[in-house]
Amino acid sequence: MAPAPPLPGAVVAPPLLRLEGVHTHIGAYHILHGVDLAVPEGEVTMLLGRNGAGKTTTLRTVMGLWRASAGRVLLAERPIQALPTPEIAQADIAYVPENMGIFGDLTVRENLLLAARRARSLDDLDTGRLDWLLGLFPALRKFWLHPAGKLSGGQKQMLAIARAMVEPRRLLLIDEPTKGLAPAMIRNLIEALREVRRGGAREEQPTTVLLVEQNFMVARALGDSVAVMDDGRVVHAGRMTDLAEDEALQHRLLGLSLAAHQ
Amino acid sequence: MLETRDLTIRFGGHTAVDRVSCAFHPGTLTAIVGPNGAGKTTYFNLISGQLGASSGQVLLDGEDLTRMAAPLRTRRGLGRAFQLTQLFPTLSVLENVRLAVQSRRGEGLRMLSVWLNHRELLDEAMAIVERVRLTRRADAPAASLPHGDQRKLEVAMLMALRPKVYLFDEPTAGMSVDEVPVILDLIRELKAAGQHTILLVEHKMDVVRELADRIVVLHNGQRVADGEPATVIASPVVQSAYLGLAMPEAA
Amino acid sequence: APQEIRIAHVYSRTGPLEAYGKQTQTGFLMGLDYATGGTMTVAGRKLVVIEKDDQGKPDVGKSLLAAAYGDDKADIAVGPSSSGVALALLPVAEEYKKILLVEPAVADSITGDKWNKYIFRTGRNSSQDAISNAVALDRPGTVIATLAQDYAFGRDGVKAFKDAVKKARIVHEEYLPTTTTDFTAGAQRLIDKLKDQPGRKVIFIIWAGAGNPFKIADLDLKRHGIEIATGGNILPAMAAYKALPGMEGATYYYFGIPKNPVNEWLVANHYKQFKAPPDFFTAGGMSAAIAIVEALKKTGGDTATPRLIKAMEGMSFETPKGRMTFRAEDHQAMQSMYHFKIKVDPAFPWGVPELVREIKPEEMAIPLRNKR
Amino acid sequence: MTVLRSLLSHDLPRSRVLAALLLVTVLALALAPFVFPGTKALNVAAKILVFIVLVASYDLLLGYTGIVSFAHTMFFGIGAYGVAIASTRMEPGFAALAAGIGGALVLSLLLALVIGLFSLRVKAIFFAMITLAVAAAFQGLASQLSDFTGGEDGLNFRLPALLSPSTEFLEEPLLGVSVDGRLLSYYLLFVVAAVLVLALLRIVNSPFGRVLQAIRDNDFRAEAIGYRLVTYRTLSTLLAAVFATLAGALLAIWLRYNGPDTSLSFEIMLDILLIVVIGGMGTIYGAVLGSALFVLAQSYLQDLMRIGGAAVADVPVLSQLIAPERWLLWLGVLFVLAVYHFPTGLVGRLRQRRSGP
Amino acid sequence: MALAAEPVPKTRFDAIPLLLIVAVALAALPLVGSATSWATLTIAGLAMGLIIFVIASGLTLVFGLMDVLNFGHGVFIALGAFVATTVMGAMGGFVASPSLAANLAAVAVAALAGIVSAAALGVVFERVLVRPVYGMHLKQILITMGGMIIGEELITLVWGAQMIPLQPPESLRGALLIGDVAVEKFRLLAVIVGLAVFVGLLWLLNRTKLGLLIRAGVQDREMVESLGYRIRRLFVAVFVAGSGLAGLGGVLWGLYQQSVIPQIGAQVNTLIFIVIIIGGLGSTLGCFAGALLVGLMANYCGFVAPKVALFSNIALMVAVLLWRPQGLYPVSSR
Ligand SMILES: Nc1ncnc2c1ncn2[C@@H]1O[C@H](COP(=O)(O)OP(=O)(O)OP(=O)(O)O)[C@@H](O)[C@H]1O
Ligand SMILES: Nc1ncnc2c1ncn2[C@@H]1O[C@H](COP(=O)(O)OP(=O)(O)OP(=O)(O)O)[C@@H](O)[C@H]1O
Ligand SMILES: [Mg+2]
Ligand SMILES: [Mg+2]
Repeated sequence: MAPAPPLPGAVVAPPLLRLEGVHTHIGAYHILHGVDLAVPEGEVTMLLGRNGAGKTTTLRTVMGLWRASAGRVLLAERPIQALPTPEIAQADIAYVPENMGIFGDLTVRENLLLAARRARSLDDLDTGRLDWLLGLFPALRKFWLHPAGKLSGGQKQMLAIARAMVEPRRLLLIDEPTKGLAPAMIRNLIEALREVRRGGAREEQPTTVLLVEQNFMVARALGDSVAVMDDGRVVHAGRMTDLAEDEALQHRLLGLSLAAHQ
Repeated sequence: MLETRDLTIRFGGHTAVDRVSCAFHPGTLTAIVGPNGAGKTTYFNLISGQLGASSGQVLLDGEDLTRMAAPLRTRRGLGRAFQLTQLFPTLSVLENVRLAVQSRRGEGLRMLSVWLNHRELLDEAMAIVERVRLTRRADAPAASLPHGDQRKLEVAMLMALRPKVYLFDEPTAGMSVDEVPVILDLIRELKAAGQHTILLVEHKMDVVRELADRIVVLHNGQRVADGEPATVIASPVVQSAYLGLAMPEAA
Repeated sequence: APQEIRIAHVYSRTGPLEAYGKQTQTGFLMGLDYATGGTMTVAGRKLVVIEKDDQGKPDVGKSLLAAAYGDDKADIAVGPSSSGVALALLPVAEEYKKILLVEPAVADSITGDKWNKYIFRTGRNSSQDAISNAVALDRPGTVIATLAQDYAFGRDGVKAFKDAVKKARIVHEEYLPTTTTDFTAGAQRLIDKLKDQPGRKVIFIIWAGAGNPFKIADLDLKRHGIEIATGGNILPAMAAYKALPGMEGATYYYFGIPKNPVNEWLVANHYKQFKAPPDFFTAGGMSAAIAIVEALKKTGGDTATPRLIKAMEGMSFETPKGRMTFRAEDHQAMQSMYHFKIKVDPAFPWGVPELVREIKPEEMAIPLRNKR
Repeated sequence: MTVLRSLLSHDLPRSRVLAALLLVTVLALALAPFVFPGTKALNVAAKILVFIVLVASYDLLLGYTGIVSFAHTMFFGIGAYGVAIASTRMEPGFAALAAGIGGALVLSLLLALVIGLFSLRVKAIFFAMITLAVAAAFQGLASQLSDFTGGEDGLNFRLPALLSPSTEFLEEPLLGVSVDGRLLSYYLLFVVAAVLVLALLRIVNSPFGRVLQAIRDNDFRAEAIGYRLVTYRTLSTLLAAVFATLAGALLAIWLRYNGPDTSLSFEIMLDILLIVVIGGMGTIYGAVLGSALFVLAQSYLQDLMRIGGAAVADVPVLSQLIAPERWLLWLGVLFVLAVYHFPTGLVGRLRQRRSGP
Repeated sequence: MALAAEPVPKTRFDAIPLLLIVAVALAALPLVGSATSWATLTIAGLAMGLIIFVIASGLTLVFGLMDVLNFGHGVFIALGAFVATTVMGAMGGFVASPSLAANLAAVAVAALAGIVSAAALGVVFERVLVRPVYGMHLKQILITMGGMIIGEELITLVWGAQMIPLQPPESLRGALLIGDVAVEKFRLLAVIVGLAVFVGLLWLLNRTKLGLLIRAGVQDREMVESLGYRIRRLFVAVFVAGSGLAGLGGVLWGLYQQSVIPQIGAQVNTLIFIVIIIGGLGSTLGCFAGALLVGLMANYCGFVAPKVALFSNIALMVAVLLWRPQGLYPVSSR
């Protein structure tokens, strides 16, 4: 399947993050076969695709956790594919990995404290922002001083998301955040991401989001633009609204059938 | 029949499962739902023996399993698929499944025969691998599978155990939409066979609505609702605490 | 044509006793040089030394000695540094029917119950050590407590010492694990045992290897009038003696003590070569070399084992320690020991043992322990 | 071919080079008395045989079950002391040998049982450290019980006449080698070692062996599919102990001596660990290649350095570095480089190259 | 903080192990019998415990934070001790001087040199040996052992194989008499140093983000980097700190032993491993408690039943682990 050209006029905002012909190998395996992807500034971009399509690999390549063997990764037009991971992160990116990356031995509080790069102690944190987060995910407040490893699956997921949002960031990369979350929490999450993108009262700037998601309902509710991957390539890129309306396209790209979701 | 009586576990001051009494009958599928941290996984852990109860009992066909170690419970017929995938990462997909088959057949202690000569185990394992559509990956190490395939392997190991009671903990989480039906079909088949007791933790309400004969709702470790799917879903506690619908500002 | 005479020297070139092994080797080579008058030949036959490193491991030593006798066709062997290795070597000498001249391993059983007729020893044995010390300390009215390592070596040493003490009274034996690093507990027990005793009070220490038992002196033993006594040691270890001026004991060798031409040659040449005095084991190595050359001279260069044994039994020879004699019964070299008293001299970084009295071989009744 | 296949329990080398190396090693060991004459060479070959069994038994524990234990030399020592003590206390003969080995096996099994059960109570890393201390304590005990064990000095003993070097079977040397008790001992060692290694190969390739690997990978999951850790871990510990004990007995038979440094020292434990890693964990074949290489290096490095040292005798620092006294330095360097460059061991590395079946 | 308005109660400080030390000391009193003997033993044991603590603290720090099992720890101890012999040798005047200040200056310079050289060796160790094997215990054990062999040999090459005397300066020798209780002066110095190290470490670990970061880095290094921290540098820093502490410990130990041999580090290896296991593998407080217990037990056993002293450490370890399978102060989930 040839990659579908971006729809004309699709890019409204200039891309904050751009991947150009990115190839990634893991050991002897060639996983990404030339990914082209643009994440417009100030939008939520959904990255969809079947299991094994290479979504996680794409995010990890952006973070420098796996190295692109060819192609470029540009953040605000600056190539970052050769930088070490900490420097990529310091370019104001937050990342929620697929496996959540919780520090199980540390308490919830310590996990959050670490995510706040600028804070030396919790007193340095923006209390308003913290209150807002803990309001979204009350379980974290409840288990504030517990080792994070003891949390339930969903609670860990909340912590991972909260950690990425504890300070404002320019770009958020999130890998399957709704996995394991109860419906009420998914609602809260959608709410939070919308707020973050808006660059609401607390934000210094709007945050751009690149979100990997399996749940199409969530994708539709949140996404501004969308890219669909298959077999290590981006096979479709465009506006979310267009994809949401075109059931045939959904079926072709994602294997969605009406039976599989409400 | 699987039964729990006043099953309770406390971690320090926190009661994660609080006096839950419930009976589950063969041929039925019960969905266990509840908010994150409600105690669903912990409840499973108590049933399958990963955790020891603070008080209460677990009974299977009248036999008290409460003090029994996990492997023995497995042999009594309690099978479990985990929420956070648990595989043998360096072993191949086929070997993961084969080990489960071997355990069920009680052949783990043979030291003087060569495993490759036990064809029947291999064939049976291969059949299961095919059923979860992992044939193409049969020889790949489990660690190299993408997340969705790992979930399928997790389920495949449970199938290989052929237990009396199946405990599924969010089997489809992180699985892409086109793969979900593979798992759901498997569960449907099990249910249709009629003699298995199936417990399913799942956050996808459409799945629950379609598959479940009965829904048990856990909240703060307690059983707060139990019954027909339609009635339970409509109940206020599920609508507000779980689905979050009663909060108008969150719509 | 006269062939060469091959001498294997098995010693700890590496391993925990590396420093000792090196001294023996130096002394041995110097001894050959001295005894052959620099020609390295005896009766026209050239002496060749084959070095083997037992690493302080008995099994390695055993295999090396067998290889030396078997593969390298050594006529005679010298060594090793540690008693454990020596005991493993004894049957090899018997198997190959070749002489093993033990130097400097000290265990009594080497010339005792584990002995066979191919074994000679120039080094002193534990009994000689213990008995000479007993002779040095044994006075009426003296009260002695012993402090030793809790294993066979320590217990044997104390036993030999006790057997030799006739006039003094032994009131306590303290054994501590070989790994002891904190000696406070042992010291406190000794103090409690000794402090109320009448007369001269001495703690006699037999200690080899790690740990520094002389630290017990730091506990201010003087306030109870308790003295410490011990035998000689290598020079670096005698640094600890600086804190114990006036301490008495008996030593096997200290370069400043024996007055004879051999020792004078050794000290002078050692200074010349190494800018340092010869140490404890250097003298032993030299004695072993002299013994071999003297024996070969007696046989006229014949290396046939029976002839060598015959030549060596009862043979006397001049060493840096004066005249030694291989006792015919157990092939142990009878030799002088030296009763010393420590003096602190700022010119030396160690406590200097000053000769009180040479204890002649005749004065020590060294028991025969082999079953011949 | 099928015979070989079932002899090797279907676990073929899976690499031409590996197969060739194994063949060379086995042939060299089989023909050692004839091809490499001399006392030292034969001693080295015998040591290799003993280490192959010892290391393979440890591989069962470490490579296949994932248990890190520093107490393995304890069992090795028990085997060696069993033979040594029985042979000194009883009339030297096969009865003494049998009694010694039998007694040693019983003691080893008991200790292994205790240790195996303890391993379930504490975490892996704690277990490793505890075994370290236990091994040290055992060594202390062996030295304390000097009436039995000969203490630090160890025990020299005699063997049944059939196995002692003074027994000559042929008047004339065969192919330049005298056919005596020593030669017989060597071949006894060779045959026993071969049988033991093949037995271990069978065990690790049995259904039981596969469970051990599963436990190594994820013990939580193994329990959840019905394997009891207690049973499998303990059995693995027991088996490893039995094989190590037998290796110890072989060592004692060969050396006709045993002492704490010879069979109990931490240094030997370290050698075992290193050989397993160099050879390749969880392969058994690694034990064969690793032992051969390591023992050779250990035995001949010093000789090699003597030659090298003579060549650079005038270069100031270098000559000191290459002096034979410093052979351990270079062994240490080899040690580090091996761990570095063969992360999967020699066998793993050779198999990666996928050269033929 | 307002935020933690209704947090679930935090686990309280666990004083039982510290009380245990007191209990052991009190229980020993009737066994020892005489009060002066008891006091001598107790004071000496506590001081010895603190020396052991300094030696072991680096190891437990490196293990607790970085999950690296450094079997080569002994080499840093040996290096510290050998450097001290050189420095003290060069400062002969200060050492021999009757003035306490001059004496202490010599010891301080020696300690500093010991720390610096061990730390420098630590950099090399971390770069060359440990870095490739983070996360792999077995390989860490092997490679650090290899490093230890190399280090010991190099030390032998530089300083020779023979024992080198290391006499503490004049005013630190001998004992102070308090009544009939003799307290070695050197042990008093060790107490001061040990306590300073202990307090310093606790502060660093509990009052700064550093400890957190490194613990997190061990669990999921990628994640810490993804949060924007250069964990590499921190790891080096911790390893170097651990090595430096070992160097300091080596200086103290050498001065205590009054002589130094290349195997000095290897000789204490088992002892310090036992101490950090008792403490809980990685806990500084645990290491402290464990070291004091070991120091005391060695003296009490040595006095009451010397035969038992050989096994007292191991018995203590087994007893502690039967009571608390993860040591006195468990470091969670390891
Ligand atoms: N460590 C690895 N070794 C080998 N192959 C890998 C590894 N990790 C991932 N892969 C392969 O890379 C491909 C892409 O995987 P990736 O995890 O990026 O997919 P994904 O789109 O995130 O899938 P999912 O929705 O299941 O998370 C898969 O085919 C997978 O098998
Ligand atoms: N070992 C433990 N120690 C302390 N608390 C625990 C432990 N295990 C679980 N908990 C707590 O018990 C509660 C129930 O957890 P559980 O994993 O059963 O939730 P769950 O219903 O499965 O949630 P989710 O839908 O998020 O998976 C959680 O609050 C969790 O923090
Ligand atoms: Mg993914
Ligand atoms: Mg759960």
